[in-house]
Amino acid sequence: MDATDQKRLLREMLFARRFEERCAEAYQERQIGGFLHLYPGQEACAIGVLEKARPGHDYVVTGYRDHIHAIKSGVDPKAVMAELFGKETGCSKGRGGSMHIFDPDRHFMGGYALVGGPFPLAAGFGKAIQMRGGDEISICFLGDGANNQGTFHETMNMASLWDLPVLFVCENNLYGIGTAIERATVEINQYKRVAPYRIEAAQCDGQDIDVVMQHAETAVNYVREKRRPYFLELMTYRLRGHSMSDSGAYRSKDEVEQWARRDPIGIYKARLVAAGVLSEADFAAMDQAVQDEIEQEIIPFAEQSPEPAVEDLERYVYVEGGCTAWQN
Amino acid sequence: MDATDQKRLLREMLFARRFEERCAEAYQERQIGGFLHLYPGQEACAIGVLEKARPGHDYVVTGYRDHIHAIKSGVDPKAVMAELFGKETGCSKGRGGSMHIFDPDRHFMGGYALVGGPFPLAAGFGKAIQMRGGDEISICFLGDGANNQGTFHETMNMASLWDLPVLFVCENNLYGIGTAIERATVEINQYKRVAPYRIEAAQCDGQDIDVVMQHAETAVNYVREKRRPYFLELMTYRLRGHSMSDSGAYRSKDEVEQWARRDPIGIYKARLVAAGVLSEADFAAMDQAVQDEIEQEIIPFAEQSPEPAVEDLERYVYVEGGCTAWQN
Amino acid sequence: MAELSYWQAILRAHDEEMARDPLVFAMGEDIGVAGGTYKATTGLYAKYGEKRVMDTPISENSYTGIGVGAAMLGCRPIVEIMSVNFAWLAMDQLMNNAAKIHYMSGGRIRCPLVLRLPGGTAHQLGAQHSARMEKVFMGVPGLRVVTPSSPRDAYGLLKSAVRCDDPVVIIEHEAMYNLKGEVPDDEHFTPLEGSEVVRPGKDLTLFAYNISVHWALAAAERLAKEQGVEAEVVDLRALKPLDRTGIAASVRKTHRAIVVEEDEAAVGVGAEVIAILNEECFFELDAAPVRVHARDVPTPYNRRLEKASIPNADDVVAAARKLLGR
Amino acid sequence: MAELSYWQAILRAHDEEMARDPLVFAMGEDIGVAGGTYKATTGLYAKYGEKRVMDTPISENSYTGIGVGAAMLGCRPIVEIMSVNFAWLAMDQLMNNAAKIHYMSGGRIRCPLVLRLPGGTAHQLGAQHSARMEKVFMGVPGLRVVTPSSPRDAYGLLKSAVRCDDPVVIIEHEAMYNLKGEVPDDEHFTPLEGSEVVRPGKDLTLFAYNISVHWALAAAERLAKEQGVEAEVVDLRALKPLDRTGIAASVRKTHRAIVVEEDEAAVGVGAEVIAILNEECFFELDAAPVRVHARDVPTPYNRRLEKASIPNADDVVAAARKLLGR
Ligand SMILES: Cc1ncc(C[n+]2csc(CCOP(=O)(O)OP(=O)(O)O)c2C)c(N)n1
Ligand SMILES: Cc1ncc(C[n+]2csc(CCOP(=O)(O)OP(=O)(O)O)c2C)c(N)n1
Ligand SMILES: [Mg+2]
Ligand SMILES: [Mg+2]
Repeated sequence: MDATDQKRLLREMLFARRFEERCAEAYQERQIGGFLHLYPGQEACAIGVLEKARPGHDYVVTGYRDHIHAIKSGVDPKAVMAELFGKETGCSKGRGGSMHIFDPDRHFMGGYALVGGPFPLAAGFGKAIQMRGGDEISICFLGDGANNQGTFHETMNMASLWDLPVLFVCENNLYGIGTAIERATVEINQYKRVAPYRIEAAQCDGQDIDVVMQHAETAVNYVREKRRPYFLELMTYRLRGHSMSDSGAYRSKDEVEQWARRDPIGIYKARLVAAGVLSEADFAAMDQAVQDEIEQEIIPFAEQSPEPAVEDLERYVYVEGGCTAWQN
Repeated sequence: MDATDQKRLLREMLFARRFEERCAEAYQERQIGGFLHLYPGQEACAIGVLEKARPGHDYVVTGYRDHIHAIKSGVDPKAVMAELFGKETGCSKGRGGSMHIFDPDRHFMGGYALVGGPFPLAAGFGKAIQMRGGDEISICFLGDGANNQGTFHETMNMASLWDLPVLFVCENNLYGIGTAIERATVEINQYKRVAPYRIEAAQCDGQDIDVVMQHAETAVNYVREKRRPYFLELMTYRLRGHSMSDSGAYRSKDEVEQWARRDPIGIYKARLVAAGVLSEADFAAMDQAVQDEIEQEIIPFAEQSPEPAVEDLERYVYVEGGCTAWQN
Repeated sequence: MAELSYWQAILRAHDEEMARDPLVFAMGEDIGVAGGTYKATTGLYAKYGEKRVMDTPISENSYTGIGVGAAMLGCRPIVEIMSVNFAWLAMDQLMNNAAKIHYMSGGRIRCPLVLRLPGGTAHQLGAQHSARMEKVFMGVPGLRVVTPSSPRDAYGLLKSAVRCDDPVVIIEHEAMYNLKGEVPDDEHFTPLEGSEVVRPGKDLTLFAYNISVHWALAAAERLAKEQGVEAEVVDLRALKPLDRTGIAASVRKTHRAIVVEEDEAAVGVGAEVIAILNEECFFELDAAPVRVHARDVPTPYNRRLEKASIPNADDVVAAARKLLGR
Repeated sequence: MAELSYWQAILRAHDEEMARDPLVFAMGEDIGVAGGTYKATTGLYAKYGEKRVMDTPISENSYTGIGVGAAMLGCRPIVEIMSVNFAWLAMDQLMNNAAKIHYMSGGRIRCPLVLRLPGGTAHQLGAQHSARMEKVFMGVPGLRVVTPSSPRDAYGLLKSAVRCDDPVVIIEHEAMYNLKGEVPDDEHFTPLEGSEVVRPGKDLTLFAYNISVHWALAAAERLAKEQGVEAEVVDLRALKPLDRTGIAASVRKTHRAIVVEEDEAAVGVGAEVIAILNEECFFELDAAPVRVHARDVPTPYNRRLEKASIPNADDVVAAARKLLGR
């Protein structure tokens, strides 16, 4: 990876961080409503894995903590922010909200609020790819808590049985809301849980994007070539609460601080600085540029976009003319 | 085990066989309706395992193929047959039928028609036992197909996490209706599927009751003493169709014949004869006695018992006075 | 015009749609090698192979969800759940995902899933294998719900459902798979909306759907013969959306209505039809509309109790006579 | 008499029942260490320990089933599912087992399970986190369904539910947990059957439950002030079984009825109440009964659309004026 790409990657992570922080502010100001789940601390996961996949070609699906997965898939950040603001220009036309980001043009298939719900959907994408005969793969990002849902077990079995090209990425951040992983799950090493499905699996550090990319490359290539599922566990941590309403009382200050020292942006920046790819000043400028983009382009777009018309409330329940379109 | 017990065991298996065969006849004569799932070929499983448990003390639950589990738990065979005949004297008062045999007095907790449904119930019994502080254990018998249901995964995790005293017995008869195990399940060795839940597990021959009892003893003792779950897989085969409406076309004659040679009754009888515990004539007499009991006591009881009164149709939807009983 | 049984009609619709469109596929327990519990997929496995006629593990929620996912990418999955009772296991993927994805995505994603559900009270199958769940599916925005009363509609509704861009739930009936009826030889499509007057009449309307259409028709026959009463029988057929216009039109003519449903009454089709009549043509009603329905009990095994738990043509006749004061 | 919030009232009921009976236990996601998403179990973990206040994995169907199994052996589990939408995952254990076990066993086994379900449209939670599912539970024989509109009833219904030998579903409302109200200091029990006239009147009846009681009361207030109309407000409270007698009695007095529900209309509480009115006192109705209800859409995220998707007091006033011709 050359210096240009390295700087781009760092910028992408920084952008993700600033984007999410700005969302938190907008939430405080009540410009964003509902449940808002932010990504700080986990940036290397989505960005590192998708760097090695083919966003816009491969199909991506995840849970409610979905902004960055969408953006790295190529969804316009303006359309994501507008969605959070509930605007008609949002990628889900203001109907979805933070937990339901969609952009089929970029093969970003959502954005789901029920834990464990995306497992079968991802396998379904794999099934469709298999039937159509393309070289796409399906990529499913979910948390550690999701693996306790019955859909995990059922889907792993079928994905393996039917040779579905699905990369399951588990972002193990050690908690499901306020419940520590060891209080909810017997086997805390998630990648060990797929052995009975004979699914290839690996575990790695999720804070160092180079490590993530290295493992992601193996995983993506495996799925793309072997047309078989793969399970990749990334050890990570969220630096903020589960959602905006989380007090965080269940984690010790110590623990949070320790993980903050392993901030994926900090790690990668230090590496690039040490390697002479970029200076502290470059980084500050990059940060400024990112923040300017957010403040001057993204937020104004979201703010100034129109809300959906109340008359349109009942649109999109059914596909318009969807019962008869085939006749034409 | 002394000769008396050995003969008793052989008689129990023979009784189970004849009971089920008689059910099939009654079904043809339309005295029994609904779905009827019979047990021939698998007798050593329920009888061998429960021989080493404490029927009437330990709690037992299973699926729809439940007559013999109930009878070995101490449910009166007359009440089972009457249930199949839909009579008021049936153990579920004619409301349940073949798939829903219940007898809480014998701690036989059912009889369920949905595949995988009993897993959580069994864990719930374990939870109740744990709260009350007794030395009972909960025993759950299910098939290989049931292990693909999400409840398997969810329940194994919680049973292990919470130290619930549950013995899961998997009767692996290689098919779920007409679907061969390898066409539905990646890991065909079911006992290997519980490794990620850190549940102690074993697999053994389910056709030789001595082998079953030996493994069951270990399993039951483990659960009773350690107050932890255990998973025991018994390799077995049903000699008849899945239910009375099954054509059986999905299995080769060869395969069925091979397994018929491993008939649990044949194996055990041969062993007892070889050991001089019983003669061929004794066996014939035993068989006659079993058939006489069925024809002269059980069937007449079922036939002559009254049907439920149609006026009682709406009884048992709610517990009578169940909303206010505590006030008295 | 061929005489086909209900299952043969369903099979023919599968076969035609699969032959036409390589993205149509079927999945469910024992539908492949075994040909389906009610034979509705017999022979398809041999013809289309295991990738398009998929025997699934016993994992209702996730294979339904796999259908949803495949539909989102343009496939046309026909998912069978062996008995409607097992659909309780698949509600998550169906209600939370299939029904809502088009709306949540602002209309950007479609989910043309077809879910086939054998249901109803068959023959002493007991409380966990006898159920009518149409009201559950009708209650949730985003799904379409249809239910054929004849081989013709079993064929035509499945054809239309496969072509429709919305998720469609088809509720079949376990006691009707061997029912025979005329099915036109030409390809045809039964609309997914609207009801059908299957017997015109002027004295009262019997609203029915699925198996209860047959009870209503038998009752109408007897009412004509024995009482000189001309009952109109309306097959509701599409339960979501319900045909408000057609429902009201019939009662504007007959001024009296009975809804015949195999289901328990509470929050059911009958209640909804009555509410619609109240909303659309209250002052046209000469008498209170009536529900003929199952008793509010889990289905008992015993055959006498089972029979007593669901209505029949006699109950419809009795209700009609009472309604008409004869 | 103390003023408590809805969540404090629920907490008090938990605490009293757990203190009284060692076989009462609570389970659900994040109810223990974290004290519950809506605080309704705060402090119980510290007091009763992890065996009786159980944080569960995200496994709705099976932990509900564990509750069912424990109840069958005499425990009194109070299972919380964090949001009613997730109950779609637990329907198998609830509908196939909890609701049917007493009947299927010929009355030999009881299942005194309590299921607590925060529901409703809160604040822009979107299509997968905003739902009213009471009609789903009401449709199935064997369950009891209640829904408190006040802290007093939130306390009293949970107390009664824990003591009841049947499975009881309690539908709470996410937007009401901070609602304050008087709760008598003495232990008391709200009956699991029957409705309550929360405001007497003579000109029309507003039937409501859960949050819609507040819209109905606000509307009644305005109707009295602005129109001189005396609306009776009936809190249905117990949805299964529904209070047929009480429903009919009110309308025999007022002759006009509106059902106010946050839910979509189709096969809902409103439809059932109207069917009951038709069956019980059709000729007492001076006008067609009316449903005020949510629009038939998955709940949109945008706050204006969200608001437009559910009814409010204004809609009730408008419906009443229309009904009364003013
Ligand atoms: C089916 C379902 N159950 C419960 C919830 C509530 N819930 C939302 S997020 C969450 C924790 C999920 O943890 P994990 O999968 O580890 O994801 P993380 O948020 O840590 O990324 C829970 C319990 C839900 N949204 N859906
Ligand atoms: C939830 C559910 N899905 C499907 C069925 C239909 N069904 C009944 S038995 C069965 C096969 C079960 O196989 P297995 O668990 O191996 O038990 P076996 O009959 O072989 O003992 C199936 C699919 C059901 N009863 N319940
Ligand atoms: Mg997590
Ligand atoms: Mg089997």
